[in-house]
Amino acid sequence: MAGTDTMDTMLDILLVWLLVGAAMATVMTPRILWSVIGLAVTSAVLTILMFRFDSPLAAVFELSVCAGLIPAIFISTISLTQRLSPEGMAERRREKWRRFGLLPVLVILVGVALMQVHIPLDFVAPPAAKETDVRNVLWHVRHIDLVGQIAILLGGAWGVVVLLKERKRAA
Amino acid sequence: MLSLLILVPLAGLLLLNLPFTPAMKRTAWAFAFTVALAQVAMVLVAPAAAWSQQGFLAQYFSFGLEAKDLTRVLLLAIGIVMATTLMVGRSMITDDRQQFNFVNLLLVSIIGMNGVVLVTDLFSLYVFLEVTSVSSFILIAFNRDLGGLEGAFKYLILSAVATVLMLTGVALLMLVAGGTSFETVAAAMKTSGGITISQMAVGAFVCGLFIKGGLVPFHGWLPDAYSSAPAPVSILLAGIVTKVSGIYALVRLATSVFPASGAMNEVLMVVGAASIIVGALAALGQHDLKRMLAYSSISQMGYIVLGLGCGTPLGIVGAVFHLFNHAIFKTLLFVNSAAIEQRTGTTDMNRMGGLGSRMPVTGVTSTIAALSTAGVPPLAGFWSKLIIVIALWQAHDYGFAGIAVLMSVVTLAYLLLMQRRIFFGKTSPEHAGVREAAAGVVVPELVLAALTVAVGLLFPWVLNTFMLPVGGIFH
Amino acid sequence: MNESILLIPVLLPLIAGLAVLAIRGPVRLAREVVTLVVMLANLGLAIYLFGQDLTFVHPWAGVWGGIAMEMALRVYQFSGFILLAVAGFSLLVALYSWKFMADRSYGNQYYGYMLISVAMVNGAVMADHLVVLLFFWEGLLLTLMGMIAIGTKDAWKTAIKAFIIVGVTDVCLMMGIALTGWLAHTLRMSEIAAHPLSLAGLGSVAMIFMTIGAISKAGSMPFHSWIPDAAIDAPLPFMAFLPASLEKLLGIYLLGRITLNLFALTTESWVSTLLMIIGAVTILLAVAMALVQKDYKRLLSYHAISQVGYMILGIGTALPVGIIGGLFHMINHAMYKSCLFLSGGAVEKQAGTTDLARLGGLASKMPITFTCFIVAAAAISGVPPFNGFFSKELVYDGALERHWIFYAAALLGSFLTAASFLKLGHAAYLGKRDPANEGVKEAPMAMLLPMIVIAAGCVLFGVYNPLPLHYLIQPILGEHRLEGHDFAGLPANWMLVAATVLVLAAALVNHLVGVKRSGSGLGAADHIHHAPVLSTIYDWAARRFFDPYDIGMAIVRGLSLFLWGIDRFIDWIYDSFIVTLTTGLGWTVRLAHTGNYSLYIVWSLVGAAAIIAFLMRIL
Amino acid sequence: MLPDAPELLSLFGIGVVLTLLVGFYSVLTSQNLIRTLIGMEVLTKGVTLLIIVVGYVVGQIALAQALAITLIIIEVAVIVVAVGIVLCVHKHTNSIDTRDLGNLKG
Repeated sequence: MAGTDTMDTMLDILLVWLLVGAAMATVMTPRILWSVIGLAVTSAVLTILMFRFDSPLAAVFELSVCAGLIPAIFISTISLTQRLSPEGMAERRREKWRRFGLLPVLVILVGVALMQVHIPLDFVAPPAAKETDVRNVLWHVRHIDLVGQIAILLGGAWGVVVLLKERKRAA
Repeated sequence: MLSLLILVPLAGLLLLNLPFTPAMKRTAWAFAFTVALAQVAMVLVAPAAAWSQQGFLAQYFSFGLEAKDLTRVLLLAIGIVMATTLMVGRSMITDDRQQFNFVNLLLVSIIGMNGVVLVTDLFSLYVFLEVTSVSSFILIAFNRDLGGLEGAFKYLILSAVATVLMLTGVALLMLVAGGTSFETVAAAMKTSGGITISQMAVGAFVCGLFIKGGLVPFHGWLPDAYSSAPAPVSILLAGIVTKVSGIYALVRLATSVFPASGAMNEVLMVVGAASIIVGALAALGQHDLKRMLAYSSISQMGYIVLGLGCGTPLGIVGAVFHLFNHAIFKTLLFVNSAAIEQRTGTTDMNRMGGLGSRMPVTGVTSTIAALSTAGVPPLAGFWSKLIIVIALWQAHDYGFAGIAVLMSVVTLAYLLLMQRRIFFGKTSPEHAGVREAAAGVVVPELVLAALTVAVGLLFPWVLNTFMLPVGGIFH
Repeated sequence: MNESILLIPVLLPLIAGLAVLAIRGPVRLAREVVTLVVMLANLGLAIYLFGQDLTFVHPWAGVWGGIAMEMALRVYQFSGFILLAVAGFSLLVALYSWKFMADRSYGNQYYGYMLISVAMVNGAVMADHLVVLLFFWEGLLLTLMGMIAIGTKDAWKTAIKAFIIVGVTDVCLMMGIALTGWLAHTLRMSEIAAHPLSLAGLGSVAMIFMTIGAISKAGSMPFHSWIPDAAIDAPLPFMAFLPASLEKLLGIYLLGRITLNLFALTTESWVSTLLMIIGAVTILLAVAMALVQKDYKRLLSYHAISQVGYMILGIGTALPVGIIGGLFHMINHAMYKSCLFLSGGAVEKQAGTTDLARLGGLASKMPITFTCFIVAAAAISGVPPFNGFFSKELVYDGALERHWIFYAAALLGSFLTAASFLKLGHAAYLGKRDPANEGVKEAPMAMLLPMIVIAAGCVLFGVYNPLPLHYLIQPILGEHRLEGHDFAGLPANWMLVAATVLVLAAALVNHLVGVKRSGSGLGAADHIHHAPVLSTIYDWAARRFFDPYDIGMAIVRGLSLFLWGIDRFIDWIYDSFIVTLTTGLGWTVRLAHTGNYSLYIVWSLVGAAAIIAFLMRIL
Repeated sequence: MLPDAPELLSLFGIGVVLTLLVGFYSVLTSQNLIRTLIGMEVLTKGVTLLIIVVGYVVGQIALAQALAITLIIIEVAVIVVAVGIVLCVHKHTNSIDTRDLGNLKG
């Protein structure tokens, strides 16, 4: 989907703003639930961007895992942990601008500053990849990473077993 | 042949946990122990052929693994520390359910560490670092007490920061080099090593490794994680995890992948010196034994990075030799603290005293370890520190050499202070009935102490067979 | 006649002294007999050697820096004369102390040290190599300290005082010898004498250093303060033996050798004026102190110091008449001073005390001692027929020729000397007898004999003065220096003689006035003592303000306190400062770890930003 | 290297940096453990975007996708463990406040 120039750059800028806006929304909302939903939205925007960069497989993965699985985990955690009392929520809302007021200012400032900075890309461009299919890359080139992933998932499983399983005697 | 080092523990992990083999669960510890000892044996005895990549497995699993001399030293250390942790774990974790989980997590950890040490790809290095870290998080929080949880959470958060830094580094290096394997990056670095992007990438990646290695400005998590972890886990952490995930990667990348630049050496030296100073000073006034040993680890890690930073082959040899020695005597110190914790139930030095008469073996071995840490001849620590100081001297970094020597005096101070507060003086009433630690703890103590003394005495042999080839990393 | 005979005067008394020291137990008289025999042998040998010119050279310690180190002894006219004098006096004192030390417990130590001292003095006098001279010179220092220490119970303090004073000045002597050796490229005195060193530049410094060594041994002003204390504490024969005679002889002998052989002293050079000033000052101040003394022995000791002033003044004039006068005065002084001390010893032995207030009217009880005292006192005061008068006349002649101020000082010195001895004689021997010493008898013959002999010597050297001058003193200068003068016989300058007689008469009148005013012999000098200005100076002197030894000791104490402070400070640095610094730093570092993980993250990010910026060469 | 690489890189570079900024801000200032974890997630998003962009610009998109997928899986494992720890902390102190995790000090 390599678009024409002005139209695409506009789209890109919009997407970037959308991404940063969603991230800021996730962080600044007083209610934790909205924060998780904000995270899902950020993930969705990232997926769109990935499609824009024609990396569909990663996009689907991102969507299903980061927009689906992780928010689910967070929501279950929130339900397990104690809900904020109403006056706690009111107090949180009042406090919101005090604690997070600085963020948008900082973001705008840094954004403007980065526009001025120009990092020279004065290096010889590396050769394009011969292997274009993700599946082959993943299986043949990134062999060892799969083993790593298996190991880390097993580790994660053990984490759940060790941390959450009821033990006969209290730890 | 190399891939076995990763596949065997993985296979074992899977087999042990298949639902229909309850009998296998009891053999879990034995399996893990044999894996560790096999690794040690493989490094010491294996023929040269074993180290290459071919063999019938190769065509199925072309992992791109490689084991130069530096890796063999690390594998040996991993094997030794893993065996010690297993033995101490077995004698300290009585509940067999817990022990089974403990062993499994150790297997995950050994997969991760072997992976880190063997892999030749930046991203794979990151993956296996994460594997080791995840298993460490869980091991630290193993007892589910608030302290352990706090230590684990801090380590986790700082690891997340390290991840961000490292991945940014990898991404930018991919931009410059078009790939993430060591060869492509090294080649790219030779041509366009000096440009801003690659310097930024290298800086980011190295800072990620500093956090994993627990060097000074990035060391916040280390004392909390070590002191709050259960006894056998802190042995594993202090002994090898930080070294493999932090220092090994630094040595490997600084020497063969990233461009050897004066600025990078300067950074390494400054961070090393800062670690030595802050580590030693903070350790001086500690009350908690494990926290003091944690700060002592930071200080000794500083020595290693200082040696690495002076850029000469002798410096590298000194750094790697000190890394190996430190793995041995720091593990011994933590095993001693585990023994004390097992018997007295506390690691607060104020409440200890006069344990020397009741726990003679622990006393003697911890004295050996303390003296070796401080660099007292003829023990192992002395030789490696000597090489580092000589390397610094030859590289005309007199200031840093001065700091190294001066701080070893402070090291000797707080270690002897520790010895005095724990083992000498009158026994406090609450520890009257204390006996020597269990066999599972005493045996590793003796083995490690013997190893420290042996390395110290047989220093010429050790230097020639193991260490000098490491110096050959350059050519 | 091989030259090794020269070793005997050194070795014989030395071995005898060591033997006497080794004798333990109550072997009656063994010590005294051995000492007397050795002294006799020594005198005989000295007589035999007198007038001969023998040199004994034996290589000793190879060549150091081009200067040969060898054991060189030489007897020639000057050293022969001194050897003879030393042998004579030591024999007489040995005879005297036979009776005096009979009842003392430390007898063998006393005799041992005496014999060793004689050996050392013989060695020093005969030494032709400066280092050999130094070796014996230091040996004498040890025996000096030893003999003082065996005196009264707390005599060791004075012994240490003497040791330090003489020790320090000996260091100056050493430096002087080193400098001379370096300048002359040889340490053999005879070789240096061939062409004496000029006083330009370092030469004068070397001479000053060696002169300090010489005059301190002789006991002149700045280095004198141990002698009066020793008079009280040390056994009396010691005072007669060393400070009175041997030390003076040796000290002035070296001064003579320095001015005559080692350096070309001329009247113009500032060194001679310096010597004359020291001489004059010593005369005046010492005799002023002597005047007010209330103790027989202390009074005599101060006189010993002031008489040295005459010798130094004489030699300092660098004129033949002055030098001859100085040397002649040296031998005369040795005689009458030791005679006075011996008389003091006799009084102390018989009357049990030397405090003038408790003495008086002993003349009838101890007639011989009194007559010897009268002869010696007259000699020291410079009364005409006696030897003192002739040598003082020569010194006056030399001093006047140089400058009238020195002559005036010397004359005033004589006046005060005469006054103080009149006071001493009157208080001790004349006047009404104190009831306590009714039973006083004359001193035993053994003590009287030496006094009589010396007194006779004083008369002989006075009346027939060409004997000492022609045979003993004048050959020292040799013909070319004398320029044809012959100083023997009556003094040439009559005006000087008249002045001296006048001064003596004035002293007598002053004494009578003093006696009438104070009513007792002892108070004769009180009117001077309490004069307006003088009394304050006397008080200060009494409180030891002027004693260089005490000043030196105060400086040493201050210095040690200061160094002790520095040492404490350095200890403090290591013991507490560095320890607290490290623990403090440790505490602050620990404080920085607040346990809050976001702080740790901030550290990490700031660290990472710094490193990346540094690597990108921004920083 | 794509022709319009510099523009893309600079634009998305800013995007990534801002996302990282927001993520770090959240991790540093939040007093609720879950918000910290969410902050961590935002950081991961930023890094994933950076890898994809670089991959696209350099023409290594297949490799970039592989890395991204592996990265996502690893993050899942880490988050699961993190949530486990948070729940245990909650069991102890009945609150998920970061100030409870500050008593290991000195």
